[in-house]
Amino acid sequence: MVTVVSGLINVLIIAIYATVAMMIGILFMGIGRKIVARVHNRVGPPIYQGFIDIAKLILKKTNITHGWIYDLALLFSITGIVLTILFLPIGGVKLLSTEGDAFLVLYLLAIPALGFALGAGASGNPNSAIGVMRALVMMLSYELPFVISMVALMIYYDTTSIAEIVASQYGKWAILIPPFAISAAVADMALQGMLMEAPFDIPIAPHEIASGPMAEFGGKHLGSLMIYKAGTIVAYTTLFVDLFLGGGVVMKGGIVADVVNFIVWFILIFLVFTLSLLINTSFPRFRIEQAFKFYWKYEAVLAIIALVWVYWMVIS
Amino acid sequence: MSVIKPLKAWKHLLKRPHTIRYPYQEHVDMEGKRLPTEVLRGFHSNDLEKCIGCKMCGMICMNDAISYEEIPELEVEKGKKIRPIIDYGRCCYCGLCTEVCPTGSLKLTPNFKLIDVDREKFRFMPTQLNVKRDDYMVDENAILFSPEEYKEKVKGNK
Amino acid sequence: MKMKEYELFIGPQHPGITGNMMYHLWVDGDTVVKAECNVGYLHRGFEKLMESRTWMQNIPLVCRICVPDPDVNEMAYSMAVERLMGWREEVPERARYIRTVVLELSRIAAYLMGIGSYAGALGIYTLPQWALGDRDYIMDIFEQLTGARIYHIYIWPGGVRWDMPADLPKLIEKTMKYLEKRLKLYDDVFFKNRIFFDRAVDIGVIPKEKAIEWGVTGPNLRASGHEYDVRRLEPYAAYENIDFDVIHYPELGKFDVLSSGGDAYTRMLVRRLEIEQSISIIRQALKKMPSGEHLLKHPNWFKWEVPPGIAYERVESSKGEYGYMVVSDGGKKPVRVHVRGPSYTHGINVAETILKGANIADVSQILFSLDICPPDIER
Amino acid sequence: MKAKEIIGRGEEVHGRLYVKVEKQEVRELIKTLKENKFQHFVMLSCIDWIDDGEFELVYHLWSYEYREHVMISTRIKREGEEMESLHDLFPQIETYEREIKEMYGVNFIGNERLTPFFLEGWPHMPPMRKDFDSKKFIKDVFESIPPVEDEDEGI
Amino acid sequence: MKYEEWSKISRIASKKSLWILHFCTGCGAIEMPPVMTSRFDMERFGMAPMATPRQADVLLITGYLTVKTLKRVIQVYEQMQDPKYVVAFGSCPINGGMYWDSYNTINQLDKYLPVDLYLAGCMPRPEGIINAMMELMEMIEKGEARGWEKYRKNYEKYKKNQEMAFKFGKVEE
Repeated sequence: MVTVVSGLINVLIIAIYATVAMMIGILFMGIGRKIVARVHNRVGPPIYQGFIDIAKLILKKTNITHGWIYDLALLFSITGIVLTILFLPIGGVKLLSTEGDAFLVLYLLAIPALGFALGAGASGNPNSAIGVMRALVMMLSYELPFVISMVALMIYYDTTSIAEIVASQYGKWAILIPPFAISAAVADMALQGMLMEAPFDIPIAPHEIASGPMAEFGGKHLGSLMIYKAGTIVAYTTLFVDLFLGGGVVMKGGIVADVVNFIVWFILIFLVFTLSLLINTSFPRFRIEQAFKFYWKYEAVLAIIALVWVYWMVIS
Repeated sequence: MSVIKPLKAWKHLLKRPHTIRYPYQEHVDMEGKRLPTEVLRGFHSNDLEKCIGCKMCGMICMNDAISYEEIPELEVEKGKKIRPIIDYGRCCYCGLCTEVCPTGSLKLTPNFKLIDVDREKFRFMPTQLNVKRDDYMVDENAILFSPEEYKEKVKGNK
Repeated sequence: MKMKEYELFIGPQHPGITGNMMYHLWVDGDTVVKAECNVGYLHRGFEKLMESRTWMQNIPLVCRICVPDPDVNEMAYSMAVERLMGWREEVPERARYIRTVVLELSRIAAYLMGIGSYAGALGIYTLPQWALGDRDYIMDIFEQLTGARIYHIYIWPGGVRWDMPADLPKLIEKTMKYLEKRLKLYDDVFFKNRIFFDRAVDIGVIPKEKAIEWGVTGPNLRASGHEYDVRRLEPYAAYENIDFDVIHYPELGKFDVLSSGGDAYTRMLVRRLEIEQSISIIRQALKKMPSGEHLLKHPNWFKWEVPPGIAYERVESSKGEYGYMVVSDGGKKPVRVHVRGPSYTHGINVAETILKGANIADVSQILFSLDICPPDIER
Repeated sequence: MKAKEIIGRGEEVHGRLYVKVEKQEVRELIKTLKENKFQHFVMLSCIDWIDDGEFELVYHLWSYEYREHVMISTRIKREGEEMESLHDLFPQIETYEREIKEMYGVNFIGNERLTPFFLEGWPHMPPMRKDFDSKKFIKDVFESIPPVEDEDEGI
Repeated sequence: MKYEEWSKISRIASKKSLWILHFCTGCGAIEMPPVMTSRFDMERFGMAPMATPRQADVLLITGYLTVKTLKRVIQVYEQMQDPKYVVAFGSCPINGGMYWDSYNTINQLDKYLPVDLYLAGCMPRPEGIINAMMELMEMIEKGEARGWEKYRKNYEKYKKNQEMAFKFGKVEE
């Protein structure tokens, strides 16, 4: 009986945990549009614009579907994103993080993109077919440098659990160690690709392929897609903060420490997200093969250099 | 060909944006002069006493935007009792009718706000509207310049 | 393994198209194999309407042909009518200078819109927001000078409709200073941006030897290396006694020459540098502007008969050479007015040839770099 | 006028050289001009002289070196006379000919792309001809379409 | 939560985030960029230009409509999802504007599409456009903008009119 109750409590915590993360993501979309507007020398929408947009889309009267694959693909990507968030410790709170979940998170990175591609492919719009092809090539290209920099981290802290990495960074953030500064830069560029911010917003380029895969999404589908986008914002920035900025763990101890850690984590992911947005405002878009060359030539080399340096540090 | 220079765009974060918060703030040009100016070609205003119903404006208008209507209770010494009705579904605000008007009674005012659901509302007889700047404009005493008066104003400073 | 070619419609409703036209692309993988242009969405039959209107009634109609750069139409039509009436030398001096200022302001506004939409096609949304926001200051100048923001109906045969108010030169000077400060920021953010160089060099190349034969004119011709500008070849308004240099391919001022010319990169730089030329032209025109009459005496508009003849006048617009052929048989209405829109050749023949072999991602960039204005094509 | 020496005939009208030639000589004339530095083909216009019952095709050429403009004009009958296509001299002539075929109904032999250009599915006679009355056309096509009223206004 | 509150919330939500379709149908589209960009910034009302009809709520008919554009406008209008609104700019959609005697432009937009709002001005100014958008928002909140219901109810009449326009009247003429 007790285990059932504690199990239910656990489920409740996890549910709250995920919805809070999603709400922060939607809030960040509103704040992000405000920051981008300020750089554009204009006023920009109110902060809560993200909530209004999603509410409007979900409350649309008609809903055009292109078959059940098109509908379920979106659930596929939203579950993928929620799962990724659950595996990432937020502010030191370790939920489902166990041994070996670094590789699991890498695998989970792929699921939402595939779900997104499945839905877009089923919609039968030629623009979204091209967009899907580009999204998959993008995913392929930013995975390599990101994996190499994660391997470097795992070698240094000789563990494969993100929670371990966060714990062992308690005093000294990983980014302060010289080789990890390089791999942090590489991971930040990969983060730019994951969040589809310029110069890597090639799959959803409105001017070239009429917002690519999202061309056919409307109404409720677009609403759930925006929730998925909010999820990606929180998930990927948290992943970066956990790996390189110590996951926001500043104090140890009871409830007060948890609250402080949560606030520090919130500030850190906000800074990382703002940096990626500001890069978005000042660079045009790459072509898909230029982006691929950028990742596999410059980024991969830098990542390997950091890996070798870390390996040399670990041996000596 | 640099990657650092584009980051200069970020200094706009500290500056105040130059957006005009329109309904709540006046549209002002660089020197603080309120727009639209008196010269703007907006809706017509017609002084029914000075107008003699000569139909010159109807003849010059290539869009057939001007039709005429008899007003019986107008007491007028010369000319006919018909006054122009302007259809803003045809008018292109070019102002040729005001240039041709012999008595100078037909003028263009800077008023431009007319939004409606029903098409018929866009066809009305312009009277001597004491053109109160519409409610979005704060300045009540709208100086009403016709193109001729505007020329005198400008000629003064040759 | 030959991929099955499939067709892609860059249709009338598409953010990557300049205005209302459609390109039918046959795509093999990522490269365009064949492109076909389909226009006619904005065809109002201007020339048919002009044949049923008197000479003065055509002025409000004429300025509605090319929307981003409307003063060019009024100027070309007015010059053609002046040529037929024999007023060519009698146009007052002050009117010539005011016309030069109006044309250059309209050119700056059109270039700012062209650069803004091109940068939007490349994916940086900061520059369109800045460029179109700064273009609005020029609209404020036009409103106080001519009484309307876009369609000015200001340049009439024989001069200009009203004189320039006394306080306007001060406002123009202030706006020009503001624009110069902004242009430096545009350079840092976009024109000296590494990714603009990666994306735009050697894309959509118009070779120098073929440029004239294809009928390319204006900034696109100068970007291919020819130093031809109608303001220099056939000076009109007050361009004789204003010195400006014609920007063309090899000399790109402070920007380094990175390509063989004629590509999207050079076209945008030519437009960017011509804004500075226009600013200096406006300053000289304002300084040298004499006082005096601003409009010739018009005959009665209802009984105005232009002597018979055929006249062709050309004006340098931001899109290229804008020409008006006006034929009159001595009646109250023109027999035929034929408008040579510069985008007529750029939009159809030139675009279809240089789109072959381009990447899909670059299609909208090439179209924006040619600065095609669909109403020019179908009037 | 340098162009006058090259061609030998034509009179100066409003600062432009205006040459009247027969239908067959046009190709010859344009080719000679093209060799002598008149490389910019400005445009091809068609004027409908309904009283003389003829179309006037005007080929405009401009030379960047001599800064001169030449108008080569030929007259063809309004009904049924055809003109040979010159699109091999300049590529853009093909588009001008398409437009004139659609607007005036002049057929150009040798131009294989005379498909409808601006107007889609236009069943009537070419609209730019002077005997096409657009006001009457408007009355019986667009005015005759009834407006859509709602039976029960307030829902 | 009864139906009224729920539909009121959906109306307020759709009022505060109107997404406009990026489709410049006529010459009035030149006054849209100043409204969309930094000088007048319609995004502070939550309005944003959208690339595809699926995502858009408002279709702006900016000025005259040729028959060829009318075909594409109707295709795009039918792809948009309810509730959708049509705003007509300038004098041309009201009664033909300057091109009333042109053989290729339609005179009254009302015969082919349900129009929610007209806006005067031969090319309305950015202030006029923002006034119209504020007016449209109030109409949406009060529930008066029912163009899309009218289109559903009189679908055959609209279709018949559109067909006559596409065939330029009777074919045998």
